[in-house]
Amino acid sequence: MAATATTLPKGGFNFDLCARNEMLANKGVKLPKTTKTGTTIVGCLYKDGLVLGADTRATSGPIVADKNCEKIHYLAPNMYCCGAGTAADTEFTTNLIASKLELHSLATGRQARVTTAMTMLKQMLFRYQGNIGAALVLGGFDVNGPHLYTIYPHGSTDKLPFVTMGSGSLAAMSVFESRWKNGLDREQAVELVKDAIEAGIFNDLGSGSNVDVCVITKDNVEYLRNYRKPNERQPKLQSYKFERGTTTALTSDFRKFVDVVEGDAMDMS
Amino acid sequence: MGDRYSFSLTTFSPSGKLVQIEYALAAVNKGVTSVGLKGTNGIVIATERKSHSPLLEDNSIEKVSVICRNIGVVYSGMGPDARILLDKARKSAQEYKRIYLEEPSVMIMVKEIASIMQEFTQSGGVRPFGVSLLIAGFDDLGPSLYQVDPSGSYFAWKASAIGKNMINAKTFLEKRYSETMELEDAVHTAILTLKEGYEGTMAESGIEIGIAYLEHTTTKEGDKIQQGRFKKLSEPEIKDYLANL
Amino acid sequence: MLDFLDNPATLAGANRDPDGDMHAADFDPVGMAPTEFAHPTFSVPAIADPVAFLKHQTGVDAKNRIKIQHGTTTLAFKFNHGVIVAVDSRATGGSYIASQTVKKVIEINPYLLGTMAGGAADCSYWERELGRRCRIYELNNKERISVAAASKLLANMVYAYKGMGLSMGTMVTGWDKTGPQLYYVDSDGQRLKSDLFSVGSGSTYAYGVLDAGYKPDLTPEEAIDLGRRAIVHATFRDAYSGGYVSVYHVKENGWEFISRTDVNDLIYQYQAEEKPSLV
Amino acid sequence: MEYNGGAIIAMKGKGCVAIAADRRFGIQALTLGTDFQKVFSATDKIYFGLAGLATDVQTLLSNRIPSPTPPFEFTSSRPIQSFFLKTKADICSEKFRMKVDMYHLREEREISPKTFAHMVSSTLYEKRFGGYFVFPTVAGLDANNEPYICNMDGIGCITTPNDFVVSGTAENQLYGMCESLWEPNLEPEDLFETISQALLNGVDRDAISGWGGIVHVITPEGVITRTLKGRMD
Amino acid sequence: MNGNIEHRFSPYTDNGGTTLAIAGEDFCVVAGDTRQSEGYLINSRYSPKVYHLHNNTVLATGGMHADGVALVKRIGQNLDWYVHKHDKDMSAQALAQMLSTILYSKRFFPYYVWNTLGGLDENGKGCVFSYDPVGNFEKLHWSASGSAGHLLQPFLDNQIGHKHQSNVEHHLLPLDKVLKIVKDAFNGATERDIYTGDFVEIFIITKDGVKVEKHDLKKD
Repeated sequence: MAATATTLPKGGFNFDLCARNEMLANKGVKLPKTTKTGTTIVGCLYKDGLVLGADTRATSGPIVADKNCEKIHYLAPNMYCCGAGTAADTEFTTNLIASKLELHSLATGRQARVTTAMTMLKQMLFRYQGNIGAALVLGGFDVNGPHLYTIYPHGSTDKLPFVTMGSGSLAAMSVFESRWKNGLDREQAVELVKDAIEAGIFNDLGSGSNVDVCVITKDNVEYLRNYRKPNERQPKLQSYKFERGTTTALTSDFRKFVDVVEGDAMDMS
Repeated sequence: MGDRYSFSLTTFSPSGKLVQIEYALAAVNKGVTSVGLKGTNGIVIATERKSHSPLLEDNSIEKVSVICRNIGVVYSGMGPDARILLDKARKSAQEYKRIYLEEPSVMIMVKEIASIMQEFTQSGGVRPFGVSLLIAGFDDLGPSLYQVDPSGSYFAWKASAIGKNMINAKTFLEKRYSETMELEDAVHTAILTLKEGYEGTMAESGIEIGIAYLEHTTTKEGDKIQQGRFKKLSEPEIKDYLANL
Repeated sequence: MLDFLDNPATLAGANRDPDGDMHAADFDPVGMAPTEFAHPTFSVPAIADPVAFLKHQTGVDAKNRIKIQHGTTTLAFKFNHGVIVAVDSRATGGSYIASQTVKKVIEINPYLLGTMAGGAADCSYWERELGRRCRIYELNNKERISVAAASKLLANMVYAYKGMGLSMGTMVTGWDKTGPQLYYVDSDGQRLKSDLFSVGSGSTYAYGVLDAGYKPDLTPEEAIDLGRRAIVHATFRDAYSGGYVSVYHVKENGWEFISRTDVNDLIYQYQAEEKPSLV
Repeated sequence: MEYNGGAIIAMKGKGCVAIAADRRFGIQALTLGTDFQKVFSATDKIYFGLAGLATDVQTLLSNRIPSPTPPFEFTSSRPIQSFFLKTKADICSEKFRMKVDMYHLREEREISPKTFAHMVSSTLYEKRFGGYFVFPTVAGLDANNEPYICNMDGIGCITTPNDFVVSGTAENQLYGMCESLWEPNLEPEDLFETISQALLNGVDRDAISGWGGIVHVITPEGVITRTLKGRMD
Repeated sequence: MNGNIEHRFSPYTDNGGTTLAIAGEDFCVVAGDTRQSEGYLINSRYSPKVYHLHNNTVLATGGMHADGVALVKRIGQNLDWYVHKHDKDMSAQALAQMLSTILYSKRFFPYYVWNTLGGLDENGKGCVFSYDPVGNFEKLHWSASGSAGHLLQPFLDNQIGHKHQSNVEHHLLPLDKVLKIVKDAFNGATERDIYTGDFVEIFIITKDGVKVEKHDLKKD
């Protein structure tokens, strides 16, 4: 794009710093940690559609980096995708595919199919040989009905009626294996997904905080952000507010904003 | 005289014109009329959907198109050329979104498209786009309507028309347009303007309308937000407008 | 003596029990047999290469790493009125500051001081052991041990464990029949005698200040101030030194504790002072 | 990150945000300067800090803050200051500043904190497989003076909590401090105390950050900038 | 490396958890969470790592649970021996030194344990001793260690030690205030450290003996 050449990069990865970073690593500079989502993410089909679920903890090593992050990503109006693994990878991969799907659906004039999204995702992940650390649960409703896929970082996929992923996947799967059956109604399915996520939240240290749920039906998506909050923090026993003047400042400066009279910039008359 | 300069796009005529661009405008002026109006709370763009033949599937023609969620476009002139531009515009809108995670402003999109069109007036081995565009969008600054011509020049308009019946349509708009009109009125006025030069009776399948407006939604966190949106009106919606004229 | 503890007194290597627990044969309530100069024993894992194991386990690549606390600036110098010892008080594990109040001068006995640099536990354990031996020497010989002999004892003890991962850089100082004495002993078995030492990660900075101001005929006040300033400037530059600066003065009648000051106050204080011209 | 050290916090208050950073510039154990700038302004109301490898910090950023009252300085570190803190014209590749300026010129409006954060994020992710060793923190007020804070890992994963964000080698210590000290709806002056106490006590347990601190509290009326008296060891 | 199995002797595992101790004028508080974990798994939600020793002292052990248990058993035996021999309880100071010697006796095969010992000194004042795995120790007024030790220590420096509070004179806090700080500290640590949670056990040592409180922490 001529006009944006100066501001917007072309897209795709840039490897300029690889050689430098290798040199630094050889000199003993430690490579930085990335934020991971240890994560419990799940999805299951029910009578009228499907339900996706996720916990909301992101970790950086043993530290909780984000207590209430969003792991159910938008892909298209009829499709959402839960992400586990390297948080930046799930975020950017789903954004990229959402962007491609939007173009695709503008070009075709139809809603994109879930299998299209799945194919785009697996092709992209396969191309990067697992180096993009995104493990995904993709769910959507298209002309062919509801679909639920898992996509692994190396690009392999599964299509199943109920799926789990992430470090809490075993805890969650035990709930599904014992209680999922064909033809659940909406309420039962949401309850089951909630229980599966909570199993991950409580039994897997990589998962925690709240339950996000997303119900996708033929013409509707219900994103129930923080559907359950089983881990509210207890109130503090005392306030740790400091008296003003507690901290010793060496210099102090106040930079007042200059008032801009409104309307100057965009007088349309 | 014109012949000596008309073959090379990039050669000025002694009078300082690039005649290929003027020819491109001529192509636009042969195209089907499109109009655009700005209301206080939105923009409407509209055009005729003309079938050359009763055998043609009407709904296979699309002249009002979505670029991205808050911006749409209508063209007059050569359809295939417009399609290329539309494609580039959509891609560049997505590129913008991938970086800023927000929809581009209308002006950014117009500049983008205009610069593509300009590039095709100054490069070797190409010809200008044979289209003029009316770009409608809604962003932080409110609704705005731009016209972009084959030369790559662009202007913001309160109301404008392009294509075959441009002069009559503009005269009509000058008479009927009021800055205080709301989107609903603007849609009516747009339809009336098109009707001026319309041959035969106007049916919902005979016109295309797109509107840019402010959508009120609730986020999943429960916050009420407003977002600029562009959408095409469906045939039943157009039918309602036609009925209420 | 904590003589019920497992055997601080059998011969080194003679009875390295694999499980690390007490054995009847090792249990020696007297704590003296066969000789008071025997080395204590330590449990060692029953594997082919225990040294490699420990090296790995304390290194950066270990999964469950044992971070042994490190860091330091210590210094000591002889002058006409004895020996000045000055140390900081910071202990770090990685970049984490584990303590800001470590006592890095070990008061071996009223006439002997040791300093601590390297592995904190290694220094305090072995210098405590040294104190025990010095006392036994005193009881056996009815006179105080010389600094030379004391430092040699320490050097010999840690030399027995050379290459096994001990980390100790210490200065042993005191006043004996021959006057003020200053030795440097480290875990490699090295033992040096000199007028001026600085040990630890901040030692280069301390040397800079010391060398600029050192002369043998400093007054005690000047010498104390020099030692203190050297530590303070080292704590400013060296990330792994800091906390409090403690100063001791070794005199003919034994050592005297001079001061313990927050280096931060001194940094601000020195900062406000007029700087001497360098030209 | 352990190569140069550093600590940065941003906190939300009542209609205001604050961002604080330590001032050490060091190479591993050696402290070279005590007036290193890690927080910069992108616009009047957006400040952002970069913890991480100093060379990358300076590649990506340079100062736009009109020079405040001269900070507390150690004479011994002056030569360092004049060497490293050159004027903006001297540093050729100030990536983010250029991007913000280009945005400003092209869009004819100020960038919002959120948009700015996404721009930074996508810039980092572009180098997903060989990135800058920086951990950006953004704090600002948007056009409606709504507080916004966020931080990112080295490849652009954004975290936008409602309370505070921390980064740097003292990250763990700062998490502990903020988790206990922070409370909602702090007025600018109270927010200053809370963020300062969190910073000063946090870096005192980290060997390679500290040596003073700087705090900016961004309010709808203006920006309070204060340098803090911290431990210099 | 290169897909080969590593044949390395690895006797250690980190079972996580956080401990802290604060000394007061005439009391000492030692606290630890009760979660015992390995990797992302919780082995036990209630597996105390803080032990009341016979002689009115309390030992908190972070790190590897098995090593902690073995160590505490060994200390217990030594304490019993001491009573048999001397017909009195070992003082906190003596126990502190003994613990250091025990830890150092395994200098080449260390206990994978971070200890904090709390008790009352010979004058009845609270005292805290903090250890590294090989026996370096120091008498302190407050100390936090274990998986969230880095998070809590500066908080205690600030709230118990009044560090950087220019308008506050340093003073020892009363027990009720200390307990509030301990509970808030553990709630904060639980928010951010995945290895800390489930319950916190708080041991309060006074001249009258040791009292234990147990409080809920978050379970995620």
